Amino acid sequence: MAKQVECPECGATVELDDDVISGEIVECPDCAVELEVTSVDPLEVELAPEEDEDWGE
Amino acid sequence: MAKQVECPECGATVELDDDVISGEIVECPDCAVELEVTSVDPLEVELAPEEDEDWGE
Amino acid sequence: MGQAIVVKVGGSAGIDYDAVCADVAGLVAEGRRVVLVHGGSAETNRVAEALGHPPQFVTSESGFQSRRTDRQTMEIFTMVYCGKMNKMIVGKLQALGVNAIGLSGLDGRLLRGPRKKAIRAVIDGKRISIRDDLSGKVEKVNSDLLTLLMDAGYTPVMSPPALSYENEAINVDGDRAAAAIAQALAAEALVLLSNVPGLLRDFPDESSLVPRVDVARAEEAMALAQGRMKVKVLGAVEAVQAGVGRVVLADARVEQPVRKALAGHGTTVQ
Amino acid sequence: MGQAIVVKVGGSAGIDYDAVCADVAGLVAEGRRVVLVHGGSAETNRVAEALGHPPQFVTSESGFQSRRTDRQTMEIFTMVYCGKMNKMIVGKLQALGVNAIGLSGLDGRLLRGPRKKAIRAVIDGKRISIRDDLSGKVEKVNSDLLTLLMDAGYTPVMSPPALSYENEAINVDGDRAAAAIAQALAAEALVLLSNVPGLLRDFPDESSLVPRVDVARAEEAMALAQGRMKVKVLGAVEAVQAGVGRVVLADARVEQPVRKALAGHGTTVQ
Repeated sequence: MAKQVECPECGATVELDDDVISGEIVECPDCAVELEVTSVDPLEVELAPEEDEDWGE
Repeated sequence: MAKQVECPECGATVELDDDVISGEIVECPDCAVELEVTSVDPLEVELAPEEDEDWGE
Repeated sequence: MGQAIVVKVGGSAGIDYDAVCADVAGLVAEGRRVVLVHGGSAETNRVAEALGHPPQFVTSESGFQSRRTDRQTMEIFTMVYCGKMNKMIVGKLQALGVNAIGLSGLDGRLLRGPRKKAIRAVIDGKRISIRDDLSGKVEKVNSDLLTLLMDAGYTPVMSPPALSYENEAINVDGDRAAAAIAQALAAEALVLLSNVPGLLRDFPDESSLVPRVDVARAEEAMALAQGRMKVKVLGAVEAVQAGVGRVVLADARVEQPVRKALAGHGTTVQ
Repeated sequence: MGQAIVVKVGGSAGIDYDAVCADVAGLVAEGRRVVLVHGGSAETNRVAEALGHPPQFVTSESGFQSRRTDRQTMEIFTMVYCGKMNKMIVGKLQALGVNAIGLSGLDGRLLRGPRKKAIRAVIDGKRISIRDDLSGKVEKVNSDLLTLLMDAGYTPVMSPPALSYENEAINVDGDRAAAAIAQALAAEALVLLSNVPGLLRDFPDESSLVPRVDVARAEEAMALAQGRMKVKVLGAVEAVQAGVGRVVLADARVEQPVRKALAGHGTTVQ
């Protein structure tokens, strides 16, 4: 069974790669919202946090 | 020939151990002044610098 | 009391700190008020390697590259930036008769700003969100403390880290921090010294130097800039827009690098 | 403006910096002027080991022990004292609402003194004179800068190194430096915190605490003191003789270590 999870935004089923890792960003195929894989076992996703450009040294 | 050197203070002959190393402090047998071995090859001595007690961490 | 000149010297290899310090000493001797900001990235990589916690760099989707700063990295970062580099530069300036005072952004809350809640990175082709990165942005500068010290004859020598609003040490970009300091002091000029002559039309050809950048047409410059130069140009444009007289991107590897920059050698952003 | 309290917290293992910082924060909140001086010897040994330049200690003929400080050691020393330890303590104090400012003796020429032309050591039974040791003594303190900062509401957090008269960074004893700072500020009290309750009649029996030392009969205390405690007692006596209200040698491993010391827990030298 491929790894699947429900999109918290629109409820669609989101397919994940087998080698998905914690912290990975995926897009919901239906509503295109960005999701963050917050845990792999059990598989959980959240809306990915916003992020602006300025970075450290 | 044991290692010898002339005392810069009183001219006496100062005997040094075979394993004398650079920086070593020795006392002149005659005038008891403290000498520092500043070089081993060639053998050279100077009056040892004064030194007070306060030290680093 | 004249306006301040803020000089930022990069931390990459090949920087001639003696030339920079001698130049700063000359300016201070003429009564100029100077704030020197420095980096330390090359040295941080070396020490991190030696301590068995090799540096990791993350590249954002839009190509910005920066240091992955977890807790242990931040400790190494402060050891090198605030310890080794800062006190080396303070020592050199003191030996040249400049009464330098070394300060990080934590000290006296000199540099404050938000810690990034999460940063995006591309690692092994995967788009990743990292939540525990100790990096962020400078939004507030305690210019009163800098003025208090300069009025009393001291020359501030500053470096990251900054202080997050949650009072954590955060890794911030040295060029953007220098730009924020220049803005807060309404500096006459901000000089960003690094191991390139300035913005190059086609990197790495050093003869393709872009002498001037008009802030009104900054996008062109941003398009030319690559890697760290992108961040420098961004900081320069922000500074000029916020009232800094001019910003010069110039070469740290020459004699009298600061004077040359002030005389227009390099890329002047106005 | 009340008189200052100078607190020195040692760098040996087992020190509870959170307790010390919380206590200092309490005093500052009550309007007391505090200067915190810290060490970092245990951490310096660890990092020196990790960087492949293990620490060497030299013991003088009269039993004083101290760190052999060659150039590379001084770099590691500044990384740990001025980088890691100093900014760790500044960060803790900032998080407790204290506007701490971290400074070494190089900064603003806060601590100056002579570098030892040569130091004596006993190595493998041989009496040795070492000429390139970067260690020395604190003779001058820039108390004007400390007062300027405290008047403006900042809490100085200081550490070695000091600046030699030839403008080199030199390793100086933290306790003696704290004593010199206390003298220069005519401090009300100097509290020397370490991982022992105070001067012990027969070390290491912690119940054999000597509650009071009269400076007029300091030799007795010096005879009891061993190793680093000798240096502490020497510094304490000098400070009191030079006008510091009182010096308390106390335990850094307890809750509210500074308040307890000020209330007389430990060895009070007067």
